Amino acid sequence: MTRLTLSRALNEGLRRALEADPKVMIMGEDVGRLGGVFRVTDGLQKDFGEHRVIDTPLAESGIVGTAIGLALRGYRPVCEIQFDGFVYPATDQIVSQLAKMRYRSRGQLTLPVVIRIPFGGGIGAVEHHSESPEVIFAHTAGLRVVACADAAEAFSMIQLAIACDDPVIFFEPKRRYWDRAEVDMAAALDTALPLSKARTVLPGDDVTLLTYGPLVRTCTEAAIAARDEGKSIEVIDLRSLSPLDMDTISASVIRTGRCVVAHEAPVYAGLGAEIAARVTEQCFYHLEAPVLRVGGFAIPYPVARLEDHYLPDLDRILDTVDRTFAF
Amino acid sequence: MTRLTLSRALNEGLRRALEADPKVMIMGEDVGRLGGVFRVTDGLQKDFGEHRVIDTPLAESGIVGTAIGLALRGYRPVCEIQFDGFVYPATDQIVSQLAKMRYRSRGQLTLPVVIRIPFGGGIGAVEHHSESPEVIFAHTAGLRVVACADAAEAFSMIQLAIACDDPVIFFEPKRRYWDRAEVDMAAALDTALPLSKARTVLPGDDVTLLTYGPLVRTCTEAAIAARDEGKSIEVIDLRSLSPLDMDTISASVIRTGRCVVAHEAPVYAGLGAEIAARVTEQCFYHLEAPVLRVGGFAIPYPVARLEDHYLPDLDRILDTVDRTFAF
Amino acid sequence: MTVETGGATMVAPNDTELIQLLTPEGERVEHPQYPLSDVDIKGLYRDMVLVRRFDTEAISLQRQGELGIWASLLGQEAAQIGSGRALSPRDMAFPSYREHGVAWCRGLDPVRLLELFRGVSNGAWDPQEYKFHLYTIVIGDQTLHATGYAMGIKRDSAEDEAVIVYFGDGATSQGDVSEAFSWASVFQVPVVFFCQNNQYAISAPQERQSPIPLYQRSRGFGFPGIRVDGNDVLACYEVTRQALRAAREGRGPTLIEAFTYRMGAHTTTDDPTRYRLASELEVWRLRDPIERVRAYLARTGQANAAFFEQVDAEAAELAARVRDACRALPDPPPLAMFDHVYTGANAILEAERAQYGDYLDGFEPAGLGQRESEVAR
Amino acid sequence: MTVETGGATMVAPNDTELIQLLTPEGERVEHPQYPLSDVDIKGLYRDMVLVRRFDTEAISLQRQGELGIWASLLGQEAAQIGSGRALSPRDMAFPSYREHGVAWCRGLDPVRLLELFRGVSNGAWDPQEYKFHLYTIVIGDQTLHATGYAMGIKRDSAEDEAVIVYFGDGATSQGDVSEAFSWASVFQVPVVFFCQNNQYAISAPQERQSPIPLYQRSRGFGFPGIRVDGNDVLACYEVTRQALRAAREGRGPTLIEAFTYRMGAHTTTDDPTRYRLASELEVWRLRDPIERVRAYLARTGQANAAFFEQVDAEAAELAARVRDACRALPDPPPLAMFDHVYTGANAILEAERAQYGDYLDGFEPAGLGQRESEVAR
Ligand SMILES: Cc1ncc(C[n+]2csc(CCOP(=O)(O)OP(=O)(O)O)c2C)c(N)n1
Ligand SMILES: Cc1ncc(C[n+]2csc(CCOP(=O)(O)OP(=O)(O)O)c2C)c(N)n1
Ligand SMILES: [Mg+2]
Ligand SMILES: [Mg+2]
Repeated sequence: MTRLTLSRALNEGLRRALEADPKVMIMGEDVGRLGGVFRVTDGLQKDFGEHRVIDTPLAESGIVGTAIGLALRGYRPVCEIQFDGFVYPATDQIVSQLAKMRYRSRGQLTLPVVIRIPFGGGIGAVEHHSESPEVIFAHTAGLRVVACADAAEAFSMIQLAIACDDPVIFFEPKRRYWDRAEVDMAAALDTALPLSKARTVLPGDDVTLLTYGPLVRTCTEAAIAARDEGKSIEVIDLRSLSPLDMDTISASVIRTGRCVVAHEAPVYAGLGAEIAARVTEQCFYHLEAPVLRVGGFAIPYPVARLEDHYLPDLDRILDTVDRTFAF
Repeated sequence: MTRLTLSRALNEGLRRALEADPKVMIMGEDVGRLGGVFRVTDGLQKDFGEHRVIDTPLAESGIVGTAIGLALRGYRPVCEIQFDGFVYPATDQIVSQLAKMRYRSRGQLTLPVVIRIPFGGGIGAVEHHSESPEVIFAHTAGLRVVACADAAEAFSMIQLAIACDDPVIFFEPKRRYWDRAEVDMAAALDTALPLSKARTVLPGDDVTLLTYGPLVRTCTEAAIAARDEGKSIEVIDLRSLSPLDMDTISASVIRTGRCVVAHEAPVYAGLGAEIAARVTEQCFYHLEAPVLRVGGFAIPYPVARLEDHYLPDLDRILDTVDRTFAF
Repeated sequence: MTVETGGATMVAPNDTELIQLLTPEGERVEHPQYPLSDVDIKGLYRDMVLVRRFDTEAISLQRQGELGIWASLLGQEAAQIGSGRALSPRDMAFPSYREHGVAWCRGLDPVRLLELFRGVSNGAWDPQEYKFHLYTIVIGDQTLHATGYAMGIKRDSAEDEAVIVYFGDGATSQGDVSEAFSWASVFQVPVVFFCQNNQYAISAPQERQSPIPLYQRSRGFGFPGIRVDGNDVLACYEVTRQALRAAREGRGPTLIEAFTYRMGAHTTTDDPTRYRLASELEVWRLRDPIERVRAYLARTGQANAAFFEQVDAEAAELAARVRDACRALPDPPPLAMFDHVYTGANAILEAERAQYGDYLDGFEPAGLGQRESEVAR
Repeated sequence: MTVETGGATMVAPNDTELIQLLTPEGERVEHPQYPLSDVDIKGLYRDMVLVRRFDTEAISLQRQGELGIWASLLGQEAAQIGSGRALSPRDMAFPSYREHGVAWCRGLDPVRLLELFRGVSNGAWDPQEYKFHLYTIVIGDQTLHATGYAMGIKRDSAEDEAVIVYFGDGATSQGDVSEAFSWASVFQVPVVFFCQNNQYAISAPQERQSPIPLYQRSRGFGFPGIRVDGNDVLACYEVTRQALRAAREGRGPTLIEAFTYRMGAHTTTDDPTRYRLASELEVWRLRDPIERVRAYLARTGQANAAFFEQVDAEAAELAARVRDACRALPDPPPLAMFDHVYTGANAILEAERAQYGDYLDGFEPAGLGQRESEVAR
């Protein structure tokens, strides 16, 4: 076991992937010489060359569009979108091309492209640097959408994403980049939890708390804090946002009878809505309370000095948990 | 009362708006001389001039981006996106600029821009011409998202949208463009149902059927068919997808105890999820069954020869209604 | 020469900038930079006649309700056959949605093309097998795919391969096309951008995309642009051949603007009388891409009446075959719509498939036949 | 002249294509097309010194934790002051995020600029009042806004107005910027595209955006492009003034590439030593935009030591005022985050505001102070 930051764990995972398959390449703005603004690709261009780690022109549609072309040629591009708010210029290439190519070609073409997106807030940034656009991609059939939560997960998940033959939108919790965790770098990839599976972070009996990405840590802390009040919260890290691992989710909710979903994205028409709807349908007779959601408000991401009010924190999550007990 | 097609009703509504306010302008691909591929803008360039009805270069980001600039200059641009599947290149301008400008400027700038999007399937079209991307915009704070269902609604709603100072994403059910209905062209706009309100199309007692756009007609037909089986379905046309008119929705569901949401977009992370989640939260003790959703599958829009299988039709909607009675 | 249209004024290219090897009257003209390499002109003629006949057939199949829509190539045969025949077997082509002539050159059975427009399949051929990508309908998107593919060729040091990507005059306004120009130029990859300027993007005349000739666009991005008479199959052939060679030799991208004319409607649902005058079409009829080759072949004695008759007979045969084959194209089975979304399993999707299968099974005796369907959709 | 960087080779513009009116040594050079119109050179000097001092202060405020981040204009003072002073009061400017010098010329109190970077407000000034739009962070987006605004000017037949839009070398690769070029050219609107080529897009050297000089980009779109010495405030002033005049006179758009250099880091979070050599900076120090004006003023006797001292004193005063004002900028009240999303009511949002208000009220004695917050975010 090695203690690594999440950023470093991704770096090591990318390194493994580059070593394992000469078709893997990395592309994006500033990923090469600079090593990425979060240093996730640090040193990779130096070690693997400018042809495998490409500093691109400044154009997100171009990054995804040419990655599609490279994938058609047999490559496995891993694209970096520098910040969540800059993925929108690439929406057309992602939604209309990347997601649909395999389907429309009746399986004749596959596009093993990974799009890495540092997402979420909490770093005191200026506008467009704290977005959580995951539901747009989750709604888009043909994409796999995942989010990693800590260094250990990041290390295996990035490798699994690159090995996956489907396009994967890979969300990275940017405010957790510098969090450290033990990573088992010797573990074989095929023993890792599959990309489509959720993971129980903390078992509990009274309520199921579903989350992903940056809030996994927050929810875990909330669950620990709640123990003192005698509340047993089961925290599940969804990992896969599309498809959802409903087996794991439903089994937990059927047991606990209560469910809260937490994410940073606006609650309105966010991923939590899908989870709530689906959990309610599958666990209707077991629910003691409606599935409640805690997340961003129906406003654009606010200025940095107010983001602590916008982001669900320990208190707001526990407040929501409490409200499910009021039913 | 005049009997008009939906396309014509929009045309008349646009004409009123152009007459009422010299700042209103229309822009998009082929909206001028051709009158739009669905003839919604037919004759308007001839009558109002090339400076008010602008045939643009072929670039959707350009259409929305320049419309923002025109709005900053005091104009009220009404943009046409030719088909749903071609809105994606404009996502960045819509999500990062149009939606956020008022907020980020602390109310100093307002962008009264309308983006008209013919949406949905059922016309036997090729790829990218049958999409239902509404949830992407509903999830984006700062936008108002509406869908009209018939000629009478279209006539007033387009005028209300243009009169609204917020940006409005205006969805038009393209397979209903040629449906006719009575339109009261003499009615004053201020007596029209506000843009943010839902509308009960057919009252009923046993189950609430929520829908919008092209499926309003389908759901109404389903409700009429269900009467023979002794089932009383209340059909509500949501009209506003963001914000949702929860007062109308909840009042109905509390009365009926059952709720089904129908839309063409994929069910997974679609707007129905938000409705289901919110209805469940607000009507928890009144629900006899979980809110069920019927809609598109978690696949890209299929080839035309299979679209009848993909689109929720009368049978599939009634089947879903039946399933809510099985709980 | 100035052609009056409904409101826009169209300037035909002036001769100094337009590459032409065969005049509308069928006279061979020499161009110092483009000496015509060995090429089977009779073959080019035959190709053009056959794809035009196929196209005509597709239009009537649409009228008969066998196709949902059709995008005709009428008038653009020379641009497509000329450039298509300039490709080597290893070159990769990325079409837009109107490149039926290029598909023909790639050896694709034209019936496959109908599958998209009939609505039975979006992927009727294997792009790798034919080195001909699927049609792309979102304007301009494929230019980036082509550029990325060319980046791969360069990385593979595959010196005998190049890419050609087709798009229209309208497409040049899309941001993605400019991004492709940037990338191709920055990375100096082997791609030829082949713009068929058929003068219209549906109703928008070319002036709505650029006040200057489109071939000049690439200059701002640092690579050459050439305007060729798009109704001259010989010029299209030779100019494309040289651009592809330059690409393969590592000399980077080229933009070719084939100056041509969309003689028919944008698609079968379009009504061009709403936005252009018939007189304009008359002018372009005199520049028909097929007639000039026929005149040249006949006048120089390279082909006789028997040859022309034989080609016409082949065309009639092709039309008949296409007609029958199109009618025979079956609808896919309903549950096929759930196939090929992902390579692996997706539990959400599988559940939907299963549920819908059960639902269909519930109709007696079997399947869709019994579903009550909407009265008038 | 060729400058060796870590790996890329940077070619400085050759003299024939670069407009320069004042050499790095402070010599006035004449340019037949750009006779310097009446301009207060001492004023330009003062502007540049003051904005540089302001910028330095902002950097230290960031270091002290008073700002979240800062994007320095160091080295780009001439490009910004020259172009900014060329604007008439009725012209509208659309900045990117680094145009502190232009903001200064528009009469904006620089403290307002800090609000964005401190994270207390994204809209600290009224764009209409100052004819200076809000900063735009998504690269390139504002070029379309500027073009649309210019379409409005044209429609208003407002002959005394033009638009200038600022963006960087990196931005030229974005599809939106090319779309703006297309639109501006097709509609012949009064907009000046002012590209500050500071040679880097974060770490990407200009060669990653184009193999040819960026000012040539506009030629492919049908309007003129000019490269000006971006460190020469006189040239920037005169070239911009003429381009704006052309715009106002209905002669359409112009692209100006101000060839300059980002002397500092991309932002305060960037570490340029990872991607460029210190020697490069040394070369550019010799071309400092302020030094050459000082030399010119001193040598020609237009300014004496007292003048320079006075400007320095003003700068010190400005810095002190900015420092204090920044520290005094209050955080907005929590519920302000719900304001100004819509012009009218939105029931969903109001419910959230009410719920969050109640939630905050639940903390005793009052508000945020009592919220348990995460240990180490
Ligand atoms: C992004 C996008 N916007 C709009 C459309 C609708 N549309 C289909 S074809 C067309 C015109 C294309 O013109 P051009 O590029 O000149 O090609 P042509 O059809 O003339 O061959 C338009 C606007 C589309 N397919 N994609
Ligand atoms: C669409 C988008 N992609 C990426 C970024 C992240 N980013 C911020 S500044 C920058 C470089 C911009 O370079 P340039 O246009 O040359 O302007 P400069 O910063 O040099 O003034 C990048 C990539 C962004 N802001 N917007
Ligand atoms: Mg065209
Ligand atoms: Mg730069």
